Amino acid sequence: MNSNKLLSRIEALLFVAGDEGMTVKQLAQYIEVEQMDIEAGLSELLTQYNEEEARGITLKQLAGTYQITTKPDVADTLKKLIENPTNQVLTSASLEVLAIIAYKQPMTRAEVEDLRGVKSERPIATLAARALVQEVGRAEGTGRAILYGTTKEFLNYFGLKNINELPPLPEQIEQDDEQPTDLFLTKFQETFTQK
Amino acid sequence: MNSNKLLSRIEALLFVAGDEGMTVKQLAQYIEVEQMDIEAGLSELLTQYNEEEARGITLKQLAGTYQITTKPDVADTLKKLIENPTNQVLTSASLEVLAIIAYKQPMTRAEVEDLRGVKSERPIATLAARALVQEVGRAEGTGRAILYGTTKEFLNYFGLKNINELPPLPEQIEQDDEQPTDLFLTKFQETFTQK
Amino acid sequence: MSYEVKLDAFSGPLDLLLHLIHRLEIDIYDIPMAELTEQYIDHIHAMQTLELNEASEYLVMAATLLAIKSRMLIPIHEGEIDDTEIDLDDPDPRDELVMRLIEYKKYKEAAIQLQELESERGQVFTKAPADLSEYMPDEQLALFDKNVNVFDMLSAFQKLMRRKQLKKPLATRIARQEISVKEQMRAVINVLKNNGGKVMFSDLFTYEDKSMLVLTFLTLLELMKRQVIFVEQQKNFDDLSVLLQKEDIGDELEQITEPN
Repeated sequence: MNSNKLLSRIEALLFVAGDEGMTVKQLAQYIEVEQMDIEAGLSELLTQYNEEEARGITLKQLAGTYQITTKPDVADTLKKLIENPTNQVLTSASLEVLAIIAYKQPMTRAEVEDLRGVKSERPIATLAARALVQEVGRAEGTGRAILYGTTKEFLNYFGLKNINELPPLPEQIEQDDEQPTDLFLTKFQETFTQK
Repeated sequence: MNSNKLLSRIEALLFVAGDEGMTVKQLAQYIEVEQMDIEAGLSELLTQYNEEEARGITLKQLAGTYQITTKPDVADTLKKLIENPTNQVLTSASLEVLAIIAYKQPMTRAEVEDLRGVKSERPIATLAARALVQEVGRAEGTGRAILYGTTKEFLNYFGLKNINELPPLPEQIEQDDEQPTDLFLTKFQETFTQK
Repeated sequence: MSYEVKLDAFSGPLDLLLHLIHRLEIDIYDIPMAELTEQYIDHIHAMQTLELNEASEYLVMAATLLAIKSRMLIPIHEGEIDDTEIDLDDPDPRDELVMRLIEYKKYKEAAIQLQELESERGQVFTKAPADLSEYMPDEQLALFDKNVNVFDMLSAFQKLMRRKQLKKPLATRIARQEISVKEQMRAVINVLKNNGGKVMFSDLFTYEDKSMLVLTFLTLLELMKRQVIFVEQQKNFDDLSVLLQKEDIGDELEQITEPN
């Protein structure tokens, strides 16, 4: 299959798939070529989209699938289609809960609440309702609390290829060269001797 | 607006509009140029789509509405997709209709179509044939349209005891918002002002 | 000293503490408990309203701070200061709080990173999958993947709502095409027939949807013009009654040509 023929088929399939997207494997199956060829085609297509300024669309890898999306530079025009842009974004409480679940999954509600120091029932319910987290099992032992994990929609919502693409968790607060425990002790003694 | 900027905006808007397409008037309104410019842009876009063999999509005019569609030469590939009935791209329509009926029941077909923006007769008929939805009554007033609701089979299929076990929607959670109270402040002052 | 404190600016007591530590330029590994506790309590005083279920958490934290503060003030006997062993075994009363703050801070910062991703992702848009149902045999239409669960359905609904929000102006255009004047004439006449040829005007307007209300009104005007119905009012401010004048209106309907 020549390159143009391959590219036109990839574009057509991804156009039809819309926000469901397609995996490399599915594309290879429907176009009847090797997955290697699809990967080369996708990369060529991405180059064309991004180089040609007349294109308003581009390729994005989302939640394990490839999808066609609009380019960020046309966002201002597309945002005119949105009726109420503000009510869609997550609150800081929801984002906090979601960060905890995303990095430490699976987590129970009680574990999330311990870490945040505040009740988190409602943010969790909101996140579940928006299909960003879901029940992924039950904790061992009595109570058998619900364990929460992130969903495919979570990856989609934050524009991630897969869960490993999450930005690394911010490291512990910059420490001095001294060991923090030693520091405590010294300071502790200083405090008391002064009093 | 230069030509590339215009074309990329037309392409992005038509892409997002999908099967619904857009009229010249709507495009002009969102891009904020004259309808004449849109018409010129559409004709240029059509030329580019048809001349570039790597494109799998093209423009189609239907009842005054322009929409992006796949090119006829990729039909064989799309046929392969259709022959794979479990692909989510194909079942997404029925799942969406089922979700609407499950969450908003009872619903008439017209209401479902209104929400989805596309005809939904066939997905509803199939869901009814699979006994996942059924007629649960008739709408009040003129027309007396059929009202659809979910069935016992539906509960079975998704492993639910009853319909209240469906995860709530975001707006249902927001309704549960507790009223803020200043009871706290009074209590707090009582407790800590003597410190 | 005045505070500009809004409760919803903080997502919990730990968040408030971090805010104070940052503002007072406190070393998190050496928290002056008296100062922090005082500031914390002053801040919750300044909060005008607090949701009841969150209030208890802020109170618990205030109690914790007071407890740590008082433990640090317990006088230590002379001999113990030289005894390093006791000092080593005796943890700093602040340790647990510091660990919690540090752990919490990590996820608070991660949440900010997520927010950046959210807004970046908000710059690009996708489309619904194309409707291919017309090319598919009936029996294939509802063949879900075997793994479809309730959350997939919820997810389908969320996608739909996102799309709907994006395309409000288009959706209304389609809604209006849904029912024609001709269909609505037939519907109004059926209501009249089912009610012995007379209904109250208001009974014909049971719709929530504004476009349906307008359509029904236009339909009534059309039917009046064609003398199929007659509208009367007994006295001022009474509800209007709608009366059916012609039983057989088949011909009337055929004569109507619709724009599409």
